[in-house]
Amino acid sequence: MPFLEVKEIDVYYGDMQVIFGLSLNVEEGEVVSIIGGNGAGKSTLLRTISGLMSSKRGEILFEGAPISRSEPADIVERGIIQVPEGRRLFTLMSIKDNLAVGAYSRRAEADAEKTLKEVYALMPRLQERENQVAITLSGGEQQMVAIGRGIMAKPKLLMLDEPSLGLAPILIKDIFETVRKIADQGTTVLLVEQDVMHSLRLSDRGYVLEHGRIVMEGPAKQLLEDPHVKTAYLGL
Amino acid sequence: MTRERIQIFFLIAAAGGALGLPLVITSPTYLHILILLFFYAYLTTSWNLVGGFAGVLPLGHSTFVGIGAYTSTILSLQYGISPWIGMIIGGVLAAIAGVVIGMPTFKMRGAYFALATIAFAEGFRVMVENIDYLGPFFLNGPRGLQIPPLNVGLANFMFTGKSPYYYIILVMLAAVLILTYAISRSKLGYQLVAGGEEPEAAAALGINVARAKLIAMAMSSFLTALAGTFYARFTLFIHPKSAMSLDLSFEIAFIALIGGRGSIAGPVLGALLLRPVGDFSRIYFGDKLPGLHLIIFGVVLILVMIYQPRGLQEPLTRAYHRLLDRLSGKIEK
Amino acid sequence: MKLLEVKSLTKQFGGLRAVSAFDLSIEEGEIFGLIGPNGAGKSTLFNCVAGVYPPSGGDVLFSGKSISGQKPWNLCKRGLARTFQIVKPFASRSVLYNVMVGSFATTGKSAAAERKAREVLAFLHLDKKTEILAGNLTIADRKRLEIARALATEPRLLLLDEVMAGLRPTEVDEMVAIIRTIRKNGITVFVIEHIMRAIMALSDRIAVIHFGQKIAEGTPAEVASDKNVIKAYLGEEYAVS
Amino acid sequence: MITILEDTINGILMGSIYGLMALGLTVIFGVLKVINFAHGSLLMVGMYVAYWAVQLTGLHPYLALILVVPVMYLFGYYLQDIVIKPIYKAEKQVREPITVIIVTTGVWYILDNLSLLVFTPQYRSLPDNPLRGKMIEIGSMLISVPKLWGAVTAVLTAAAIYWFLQKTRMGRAIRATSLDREAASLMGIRQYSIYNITFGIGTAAAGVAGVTIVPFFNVFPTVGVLFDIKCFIIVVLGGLGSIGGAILGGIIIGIIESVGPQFMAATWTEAIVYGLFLIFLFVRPSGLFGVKYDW
Repeated sequence: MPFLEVKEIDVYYGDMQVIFGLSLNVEEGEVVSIIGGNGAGKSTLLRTISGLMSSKRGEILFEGAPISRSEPADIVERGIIQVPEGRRLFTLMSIKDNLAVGAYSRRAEADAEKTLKEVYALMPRLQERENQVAITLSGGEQQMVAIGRGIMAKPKLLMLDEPSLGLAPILIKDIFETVRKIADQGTTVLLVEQDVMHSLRLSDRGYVLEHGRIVMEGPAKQLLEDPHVKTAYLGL
Repeated sequence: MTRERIQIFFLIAAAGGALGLPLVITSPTYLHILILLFFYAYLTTSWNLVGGFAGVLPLGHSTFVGIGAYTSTILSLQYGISPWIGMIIGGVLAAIAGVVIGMPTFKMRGAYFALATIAFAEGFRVMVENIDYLGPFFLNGPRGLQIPPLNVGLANFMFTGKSPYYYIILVMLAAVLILTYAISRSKLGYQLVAGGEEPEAAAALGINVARAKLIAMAMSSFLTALAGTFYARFTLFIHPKSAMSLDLSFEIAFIALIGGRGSIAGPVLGALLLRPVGDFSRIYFGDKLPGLHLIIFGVVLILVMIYQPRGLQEPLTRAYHRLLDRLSGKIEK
Repeated sequence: MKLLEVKSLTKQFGGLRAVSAFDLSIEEGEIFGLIGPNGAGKSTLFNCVAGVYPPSGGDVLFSGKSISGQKPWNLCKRGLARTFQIVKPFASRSVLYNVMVGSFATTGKSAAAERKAREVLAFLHLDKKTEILAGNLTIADRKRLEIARALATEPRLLLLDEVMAGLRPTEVDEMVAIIRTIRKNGITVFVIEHIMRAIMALSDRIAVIHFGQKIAEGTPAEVASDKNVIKAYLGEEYAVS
Repeated sequence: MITILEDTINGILMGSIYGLMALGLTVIFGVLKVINFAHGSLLMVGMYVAYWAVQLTGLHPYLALILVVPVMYLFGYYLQDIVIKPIYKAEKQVREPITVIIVTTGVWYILDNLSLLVFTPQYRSLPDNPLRGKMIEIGSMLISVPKLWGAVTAVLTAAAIYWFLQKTRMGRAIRATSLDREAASLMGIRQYSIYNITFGIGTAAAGVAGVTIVPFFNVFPTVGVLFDIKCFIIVVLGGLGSIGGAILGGIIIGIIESVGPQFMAATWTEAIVYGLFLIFLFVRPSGLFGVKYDW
């Protein structure tokens, strides 16, 4: 039984179909990348898994239980946490409060203090600035807070939506290293990216998403070598 | 018979019915109710030019009713100028006021716009209540102005019976409906709808959205002020708490919203459906259950906003088209 | 003749410099492409040209005259039309209505506006859908409607903001053909695009923007083999191989 | 000179009570992003609840808070849940749905006229409450005791709400929802129950305001109309969503109203208040506080 199983979902944005019969699996402990260009449907896929959007057809199972009709809050309680695209921090709250909100769910609340220590150990810079208001942070720091906030929710499955978006190359490296560490500590990671190179290097497996459909899947190493990946992203 | 013919037939029947009604309805009470019904239909249709087509929520339109009523009344009482001329002057003044209010407020976000129009209207009412003499003009503060029923005749906009008023407001309503129809098919109409729905896209298509809205506001306030003169001549008494009240502003907006803003039929349908509810509950339950009609208004408003946010005109229009289809189909067979 | 010139354009949002000292010039009759990774500043540059933002520095010239700081509606009247990345149809109105809003930019008469709109709709193969509500169109048709509205304003320069995003491969090919015909009809086209295959096939020249700066410019073939471009898109490792 | 000082002090006291009245409005706006046009009616309901609580139990007016606060909280909670929530669900994409303004206006009409039906237009005042007409003399100045208590209550209530929002788990969740609904729901926060709770808190604050007014003011069905536009003005002045701003905005209005009549006809001060309001709307729609929200 796969950890997360997406079965043949169709998703619409209003009356416009964005995802067509999409299926994918994530096994426990894996790091899986979904790569694809702008408008391919990557964010929609994560939003559907998180319950912010719903699929018209198909099913999503997490640890064997159907979640496609659940409220976002119930999905969080099951341990699926999304770090949304563009960080979406609570801009006028301090880092500390942002992290505290991360531990809002009942399953995370009890361990909040312990998890906070883990987050600070992982990203010491956040502790130094814990009273700073989120909006005053740089892009890279904001992404760190967003990931930290996700960890505070004690994810079984952590989904990251384009964590490298708009960051300078040096910061992108930092972010992916942090994701690596999180995965090494045993959290399952589903990563959505346009930065093909970094994300596939980090992953066990990958899917290529184009126009709302999976067009390729396989071990990350294999995808890295694949000429289609090059073609799709550079038009060479 | 084609659909167009049936529609023309309906239109003629409605016009004929409206023209003939005073012959059938002799009770002054009922005629009074009808006159007010058309008066409100006229006001809501005028409001709809901004509140509907331009996609904002003005909640202070009674200001313009007040400007119209006071201007023509003062000019006729103190200077002997015919109310018909005063009506036009009042309209022009209201249009200027509308532009002055619109210029800063149209840039605001929805809720702030609504609040600003309320503040303008209330501020204006408070000022009038505080002024006895505005230069040479006698406003009489909160006590308002009484129009002595002298010089009956068309030139003086004063009549003994109710039916002349009925025909005047009927003509005004027909005129404003035709005007609205023409605007909705004109460049301005397209600009207003586009600007109300997607302002950025409208700007990219060459539309100066703020300017289009100001033109609509000027027209709307001009037309609303004409009704102010009608109101003054019909009731023969105006004071700030009636002609410029917040209640009047809200009722205009409510009726249009329930009927369906942005459509031509909506405001009229709203008045047709709601005014009788109000009037009859006032007549029959006014003593025992005061305010019942306002409770009904509130409940209807909430239900319409939840279940038919485009107003009652939408399901009614659909039913009307089905009826047309059925009629034209049957008769062809 | 140079139809559009961007001279040392800079746009600053608070502390963030989204576009810095950007130069660009587009010849009359060209199809010019602008590409760059997400968040590179493409849209900001585009919006500065289209009058949505006033530039923080530099200048934009349209057929020789400065237009920086002009409002979008004035630009439209001068012959500069645009589409939006996230399409913005007037959803509650018909397709014909939508396009007539555009054609009213050059005429005050309803009949003339309708004639012009129908012409444009036929050109974009939307003439069978004139009465459908714009909100009910498929994404591909919405993108076409967006172009139709812009064309109805009779522009000299058409700015296309990611009109291919979200389209299927066959639809992308159709769109490429449409844009080519638009150019053939004498309209200069400036495209921002993410789908490389399409923009490479379409453009006469391409500029590449990364972190707000131009890192390459030239024919599609030149740009595709540029080291900086490969690095920006795929990361350093690809550039080495 | 003494009169101006006396008027200023009384203006500050009454103004703080105005601020308390506007507190619920600003809290609700902060989270739901909507101006609740029924706020005046909620004040009216609060005053009636306070009035009857005192009349029927004979409690000291301030002890009536024990009853008024929970009753009003539940009233607001279910009002939002039943009447306003459907609009939010229908217009998920809109950040500041204008339809909600219309619906709350409907609620205003229903509440005011229902209370007219139930309580009749009669003016009611608490007959012999211990605060009635009490004055403190400081030198030659007279300070109203019920207003003094009202002002103290206003400041305490504002502080309590501020503390709750800053320091508690639920408060943080409310702030998070106010800043980004969607990101908050990705943290397991249920948006609509936060809305219910916030509306409950705002309504309870209106109840507290009712308790402070009843000892020195008449209760009647349209009493809310006297205050609601004042509340709109106050929150715009102080900055919509700002708690400190509500109190400060209230104090400004209170001072203008009580000192103004020294220099002009009392009714003109009302016009000045509207003018000030419009200036703020145009020049500084975010209010006195530079940031959009102070929490």
